[in-house]
Amino acid sequence: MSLEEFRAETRAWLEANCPKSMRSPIKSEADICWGGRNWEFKSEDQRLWLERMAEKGWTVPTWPKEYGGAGLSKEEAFVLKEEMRRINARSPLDSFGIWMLGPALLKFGTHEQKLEHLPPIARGEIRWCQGYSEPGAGSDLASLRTKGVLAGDHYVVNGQKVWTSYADKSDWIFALVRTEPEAPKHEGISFLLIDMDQPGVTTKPIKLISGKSPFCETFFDDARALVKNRLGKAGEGWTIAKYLLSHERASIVSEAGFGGLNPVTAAQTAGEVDEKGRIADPILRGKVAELTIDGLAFEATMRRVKEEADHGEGVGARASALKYLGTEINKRRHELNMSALGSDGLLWEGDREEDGEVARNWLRARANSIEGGTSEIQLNIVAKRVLELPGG
Amino acid sequence: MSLEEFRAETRAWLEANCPKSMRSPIKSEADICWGGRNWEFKSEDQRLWLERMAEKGWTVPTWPKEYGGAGLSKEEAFVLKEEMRRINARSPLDSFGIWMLGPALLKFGTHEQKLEHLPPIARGEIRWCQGYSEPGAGSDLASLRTKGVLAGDHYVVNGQKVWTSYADKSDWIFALVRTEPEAPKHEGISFLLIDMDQPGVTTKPIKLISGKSPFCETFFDDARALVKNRLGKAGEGWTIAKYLLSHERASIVSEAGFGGLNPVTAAQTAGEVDEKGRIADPILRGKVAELTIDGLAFEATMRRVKEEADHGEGVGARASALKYLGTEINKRRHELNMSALGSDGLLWEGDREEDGEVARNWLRARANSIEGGTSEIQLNIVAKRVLELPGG
Amino acid sequence: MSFILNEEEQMLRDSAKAFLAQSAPVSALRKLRDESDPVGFSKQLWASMAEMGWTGILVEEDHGGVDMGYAAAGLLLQEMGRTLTASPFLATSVLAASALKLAGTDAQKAAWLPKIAAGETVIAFAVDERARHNPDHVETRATKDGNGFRLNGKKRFVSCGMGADAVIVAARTEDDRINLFLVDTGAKGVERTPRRTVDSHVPADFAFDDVKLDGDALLAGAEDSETAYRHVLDAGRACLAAESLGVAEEAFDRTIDYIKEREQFGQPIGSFQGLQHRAAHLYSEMELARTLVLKALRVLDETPSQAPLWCAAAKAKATAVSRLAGSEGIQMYGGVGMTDEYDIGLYYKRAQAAGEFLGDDSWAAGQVAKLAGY
Amino acid sequence: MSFILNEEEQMLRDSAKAFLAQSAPVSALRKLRDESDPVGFSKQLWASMAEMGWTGILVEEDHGGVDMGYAAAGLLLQEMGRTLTASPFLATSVLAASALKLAGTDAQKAAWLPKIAAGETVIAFAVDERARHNPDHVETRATKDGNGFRLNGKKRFVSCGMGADAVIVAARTEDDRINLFLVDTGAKGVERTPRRTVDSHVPADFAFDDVKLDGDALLAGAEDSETAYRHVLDAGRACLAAESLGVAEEAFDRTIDYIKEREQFGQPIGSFQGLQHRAAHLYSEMELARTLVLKALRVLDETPSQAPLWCAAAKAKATAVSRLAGSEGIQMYGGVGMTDEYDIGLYYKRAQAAGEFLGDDSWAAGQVAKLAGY
Repeated sequence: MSLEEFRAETRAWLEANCPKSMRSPIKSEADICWGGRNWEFKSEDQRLWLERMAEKGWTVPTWPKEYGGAGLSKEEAFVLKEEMRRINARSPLDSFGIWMLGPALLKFGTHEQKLEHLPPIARGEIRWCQGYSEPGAGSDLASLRTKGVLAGDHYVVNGQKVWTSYADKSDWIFALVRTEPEAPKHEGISFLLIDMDQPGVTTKPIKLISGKSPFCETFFDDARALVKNRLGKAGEGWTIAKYLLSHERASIVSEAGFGGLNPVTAAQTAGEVDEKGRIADPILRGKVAELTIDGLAFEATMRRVKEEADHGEGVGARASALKYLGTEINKRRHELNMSALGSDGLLWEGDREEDGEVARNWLRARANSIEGGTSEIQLNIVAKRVLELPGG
Repeated sequence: MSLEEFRAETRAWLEANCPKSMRSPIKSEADICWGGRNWEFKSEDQRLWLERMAEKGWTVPTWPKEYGGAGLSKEEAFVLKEEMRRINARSPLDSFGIWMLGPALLKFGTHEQKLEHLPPIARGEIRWCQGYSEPGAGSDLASLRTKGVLAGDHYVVNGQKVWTSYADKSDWIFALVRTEPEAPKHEGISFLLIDMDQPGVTTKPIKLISGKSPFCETFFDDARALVKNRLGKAGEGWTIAKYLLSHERASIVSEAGFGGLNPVTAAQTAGEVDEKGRIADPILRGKVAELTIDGLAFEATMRRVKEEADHGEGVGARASALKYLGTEINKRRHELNMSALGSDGLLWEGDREEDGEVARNWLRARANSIEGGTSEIQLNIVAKRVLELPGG
Repeated sequence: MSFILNEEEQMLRDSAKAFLAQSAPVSALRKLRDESDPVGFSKQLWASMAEMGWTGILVEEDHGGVDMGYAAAGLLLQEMGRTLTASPFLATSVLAASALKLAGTDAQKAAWLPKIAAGETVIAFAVDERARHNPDHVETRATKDGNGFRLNGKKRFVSCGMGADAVIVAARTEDDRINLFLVDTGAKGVERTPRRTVDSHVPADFAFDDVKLDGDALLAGAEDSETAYRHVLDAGRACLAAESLGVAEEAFDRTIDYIKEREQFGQPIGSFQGLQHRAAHLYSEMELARTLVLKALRVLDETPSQAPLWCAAAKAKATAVSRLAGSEGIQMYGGVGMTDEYDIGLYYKRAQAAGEFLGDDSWAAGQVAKLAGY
Repeated sequence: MSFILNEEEQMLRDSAKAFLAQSAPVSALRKLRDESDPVGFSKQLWASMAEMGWTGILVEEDHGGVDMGYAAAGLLLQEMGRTLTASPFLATSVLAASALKLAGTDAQKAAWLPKIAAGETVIAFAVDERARHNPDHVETRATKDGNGFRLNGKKRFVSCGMGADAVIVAARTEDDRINLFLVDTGAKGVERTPRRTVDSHVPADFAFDDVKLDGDALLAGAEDSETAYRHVLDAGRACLAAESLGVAEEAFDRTIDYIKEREQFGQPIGSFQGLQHRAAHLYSEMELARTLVLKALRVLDETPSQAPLWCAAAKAKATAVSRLAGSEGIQMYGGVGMTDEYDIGLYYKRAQAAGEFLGDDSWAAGQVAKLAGY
C-alpha cells in the first residue's frame, strides 16, 4: 500500500471512528487517558476511543503486531500522526509504558517478556511507573542502594525510590536495583519489573513547593520480583538505563516550544503597559526583549536540530545543550512573567480555580533544570562529549 | 612628640619644601617619578622634591631610619599622607622596590641585605622589577622553570620571565628561581635578587592588544646572582612570594574606586541622549543603571571593608571577592562605555593624542581579571577560604 | 557615616537572633500557613515584639518608643528575613510610624505613636493600586465634605491589611496632591478581601466606597505631604531590602551547608568547581548587597536628603541578590529543594514577594537612572 | 524553509574555507594593519573574489552575477569572519548590490550591477550620521536643482569608504522621505577622512558640501524608496550577523583547542569544571546564534516580509555571542590572550566593531520589542 493510499484509508477510518468529543485539544491534565487496572474513564467516548485505537494497534503504531502494535513504518506512523492532528484527535493513551519501558523491552527483552508485558501496555491495561532516583542517588544515579537478593525464582527487594511519577496510581514499576553488591558500581545494577500489587510495595506522595505533585516516594520492604521479570542480564541494568536516558534526551528535541503565558501577555493582563501597548517599565521591557530573542532562537533551534537529525546528522550529545537552553530560558520566562504581573503574580490561593496558577507554574519550572539530568550534568556532557574537553 | 605637633611640623616642612609644580595631581604616566640608574628627571622640581623627601626618609616613612626611612609610626605616616594630600603634593617616588621588595626585605632579609638594598630604594637610586610569571607558569606560579645552579658564591640562572613591568627600564630584578630541582614543586624555589646590568640578562617589550605596554619578557642566559643576594633560605622562595601576593591583594582594598569615563558621560559625549538628557537607547540605559548600582555598591564596599579592617575584623580572603568584583565591574563599565559611544568608541588612531584612548582602556581593562590572580583563582580562594568548601 | 555597627546595634542584633530562633522560626510561618491563619501573623508574637521594644524602634522616647533609627529597624528586619518571620513590623513600626512621624500633627503623633510602641495596634500602609509598584499612580480620591472627607478608591495587596485596625491611605486631594489619611478599617464603606500570597502572607485588597472621614484623619503635620509620602516609601524600601538581605543570607548559608554534606559521585557536591565558582560569585554579590543595605539605612538616619538614590539602589540589589540566592539554593539542593519538606523553597518564595513590594529590581534600577540624571 | 544547506551552498562554503585559508588568513589583516594600508583592504583579494564569483553573489545572471541569494552571501561572510578577512564584500556585494536591486531603475542596474559582479568597482553604503546606529536619523539633504540635486550633509564611519569609487547615500528629499543616491567619491564637494578603527579597518567619514548630482544619481526604481532602504539595512544586519557568528566560532574553536593544551596545576585548564561549564554555556549560546543567522538569511531569500524581526533578532544575538566568545577567549587564554602576538584579541576587536555597525545588541533588542508589538 502506498503512503497516499495509507493516508486515505487512515483519514476515512479516523473520520468514522474518532468520537466527536475526542476531537478537541486536551485542556488539562484531567483529559489525559493513562489507563491501568484502576483507571476510570472520564467519558464513554474516552473508553471507546482507546478501545478502537488499541484494536487497530494504533496506540503504539510502530510496535510489531504480535506485541499489540500495528507494525507501521516510520513514514506511516508520521502520516497517522498528521491525520490525527488534522482533526485534533486526542492521543488515545499516554503512558510511561509506551514512552519508556516499551522501547527498552523491544530492545533488550526476550520474546516471552515482550509477549507478556507489551500488549497490556498497548491496550492500556497496565500502567507503569519508573523507579530510578533515590534519596542518595540523584545526578549520580549509579550510586543507588536499593538492593535485590536472589532467592530461588525471585529477588527480594528492599530500599526506597523517589520522584516516581504517579506511583500511587500505577500497577507495575520498572526499577533499577543493585543485585550484585560485589561488582563495580556501574556493573552491579539490574533492571527489574515489579508488580506493585503486593504488601511489600508502598507509596507516599511528595508535596512540592509549587503545591500538589504527581511525584511519590516508593518503598520496597521485602518486595518480590520474579527473575523472569529481569530485563537483560543480571548487572546489565545500567546499560539499559543509559539507553533510556539518552532516548529521553533525544525525545526532548521533538517536543514543542514554550506554551502558556509569556511576559508580554502578562504585562497586558496586569495593565502594566503604556498608551502604545508597550510594557511600561522600560528596564523590564529590555529583559523581555532579550527573552523574546532567545525564545525565538530556541524554538527555531529545536526545528533546526530535528531537521538535521532527519538528515542523518544525529542529535547525540547536542541534546544536552538543548535541554540546558530550553530549561534555563523557560525559567527566565516564568521569572519575567512574575515580574510583569507584579503583586498579581504572587497570588497563591483565591476563589477562582486558576488563582495561583502563575506562581505554581513559576515554581514548577524550577524543577526543569533538575529533573531528567540537572543543568550541571548537561553542561558536563556538552563539555566532555561535544567539546571533548579532558579530565573528570 | 604628639600627633598634633607632628602634624604641625609636617605641614610647615611641606609648605617650605614642596615645590609649587609638585603640588598638582599627576596628569599622566609621564608625571610619575620612578628613579633608577638611568632616570631622567622630568623637571628640576621633580629632582629637588625627591632629594628633599629622601633626605627626610619620607619616601618610605615607616621604614627604619638606618635603612633610609623615617621610622614613623602607622599613625604618623597617615598624618603625613593626609598633609601631602591637603596640598595635592605628588608622591616623590614610586617603585616596585617600595611597594613589594621593601616589605619582603624587611620581613625576610638579613641586616646586611637590608643595609645594602633598602637605602638605594629609598633614595630612588635603584629601580627594581618583579620576575615571577613565566610562559608556562601563570595561575600555577609554583610550576615555574627558570633554574639557578649553585657555582661557588653565585647561582647561574637560565630561563625566561614574562609580564615583568618596566623590565627594560629597571636596574635589578627580584625573581623566583628553581634552585632545588629535586625538591617538591613548592619547596624548590629561591627568591633571588639579580643585577640586570650584565650580559646574561636581556629584555624585550611585549606588545598588547591595547597597544604599547610597560610589560617585558626577561631572558636569563647564564646570568649570575650572588648567593648573598638570595632572600631567605634556599627553597624558601615560595613562602616569600605568597607573603607578597597576599600583601598585594590586601593593598587592593586601599585602592580607590573607578576613575575615568563612565557610560553616562560617554553617551552625553557622543550625543546619544534624548531631550531630557537620558541615554536615548532604553535597553542600554537599563544596563547602565545596573552598572551604576554595582559601581556605587562596590565603591562603598571598599570603604566598608577598609573600615572593618581598621576595626580589626581583617580583610583576609575577602580581598579575593573584592578583586573579583572590582575587575568584573570595571570590565562591564568599559564595555558599556564602548556601547554608549557607538562607532566613536571604535577609533584606534587619529590626529589627536587622545584618539583611541577609550578603546585602549577598554582592551586594557580585560587584563584586570587576569593579572594579580585571575578571576578564576579569586573565586577558588573565596570558595575554599571564605566559604570553606571542600576538595580541590 | 560608619559601616561598623555600634555596641547597641550589635546587642540588638544578637538578642533579635536569639529571640527569633526561639519565638518565630520558620516552623512558625509553616504553622500560620497550614492553619490558614486569617491575618497571616501571630498577635502573640506582636505582643512579644512590643515587650522587646521593637514595635517602637522608630518612635521617640516621649511617645514610649526607643527611637533607635532606621539602621536598627533594618537589622531587626534582616534577622526576621533569616527566619521568615511574618509580622506587622514593616507595615506598622516602619511605614505607619514613619508616616506619622513625618506627616502627623503633634496630636496625631500623641494619639497613635504610643499605641504603636506598645504593640496595641496594627496599622497598615496602603499605596499601590495596580499590579506593579508605582508611587505616582494614585487615583484614590479624598474629597472635602464639611470638616471632613469622603474617601473613594481601591488599594491592592496591602501588607498585613487583614490584621490591621487602621490603614494609612495615600489619596489625592482636590489640589491633585497626594496626602495620607488614617482610616479605621472598621469604618462604614471600608471593605477588605484577603489575598493569600505565595510567601504565605495575607495582604488585603481594600475598597473604599464613600468612606466618611473626620478632619483629623488627614495627616496634616507635614509642610509638604507628598515629600513625606515619598520619604516613607524610601524608608520602606531600605527596610524591605534589609529583610531581603536576611532572606538571601540564610538561604545562602543553608545552601553552603548542604553542598558540603550532600555527596554525589563519591564526593561532596560542594567540591565541584562549577558549583564553587557560582557560590563564590553569589557570596561576592551578597557583599555588595550588604553594603548598599547598611548604607541606605544609615543615610535615612544621617543624611536623609540622599535617601532616594541609596534606598532605590539597595532595593534593586537586595531584590536581585535574594532571588538569585533562592534560585541557586533550589538548584544546588536539587530535587529535595523542590519539595515542601525543605525550607529553601520558602526562602525563594519570600524573596519574590518581598522583591515586588515597593518596587522590584527593574523598577528600582529605573529610579536610580532617573535620580542619577540620565 | 530548510535549515539544511543545499549541495551548492555546501560547496560554496567549502571552497570559501579553502580559498580564505590560502588567500586571506589572519596574517593578511595583520599585514594591512602593520603597513597602515590606506584603504584597509586588498584590491588584489577583491579581484580574486570576483574571479570566484563572490562579488556578484546577489547579482542576477543577466547582469553577470551568480544570484545565489542571501544565505550564500551569509555563508561567505561567516567564513570571512573566521579568517577576519577585510574586504568590500559586505559594503559592495551586499549593501550596494541590494540597494541597486531594490531601488535602482533598469538602467541603473544595467550600469552598475555588472561592474559589481566583475569586481570592477567598490561602492560603499552610507547611512549613519551619529555615533550609534539609527536609520531614522538622516539629516543629509538632497534638494532639487534643475534636473538633478544638491547634496549636503555628513556621514560617519562608512565601511570601506576610503577605497570606494562611489557611495550610496541615504538622504532626505524635499518630501522628507529617505531616498538613496549614488555619488561618485571623486565629485566636487565630496570630502572623506579615514577613521582607523580598533579592528584595523579603515571606514571613512564623508562630508558632502553642496555636491551637484545628476538626476540619475537618485535610485528611482523602487515604488517606496524608504521601504527599499530599510530592507537593505535588514539584509546588511543578517549578513553582518553571519560574519559575527564566524568570528565567534573561530574564537571559540581556538579557545577550546588552547584550553585542551595549556597546563596549570599539572593538568590542562580545560579539565577544570569552572571553565568547562562556561565553555559549554558558550557553545549552547552559539547554537542559538547559528539558528537565528541562518533563519534570517533564509527569510531574506524566501519570505522577505518577515525580515525586520528575524534580522534584528539575529543581529542582537550574534553581536552578544561574538563579544562573549571574544571576552571568554581572552580570559581563558589568560596573559597571552592580552598580547598582540596571539590572534584571539583580534577576534574580540572585530566582534566589537561588527557589533556596532548597523545596530548593536541593545538597539536590535529594542527593535525586536517594537516589531513584536510591545
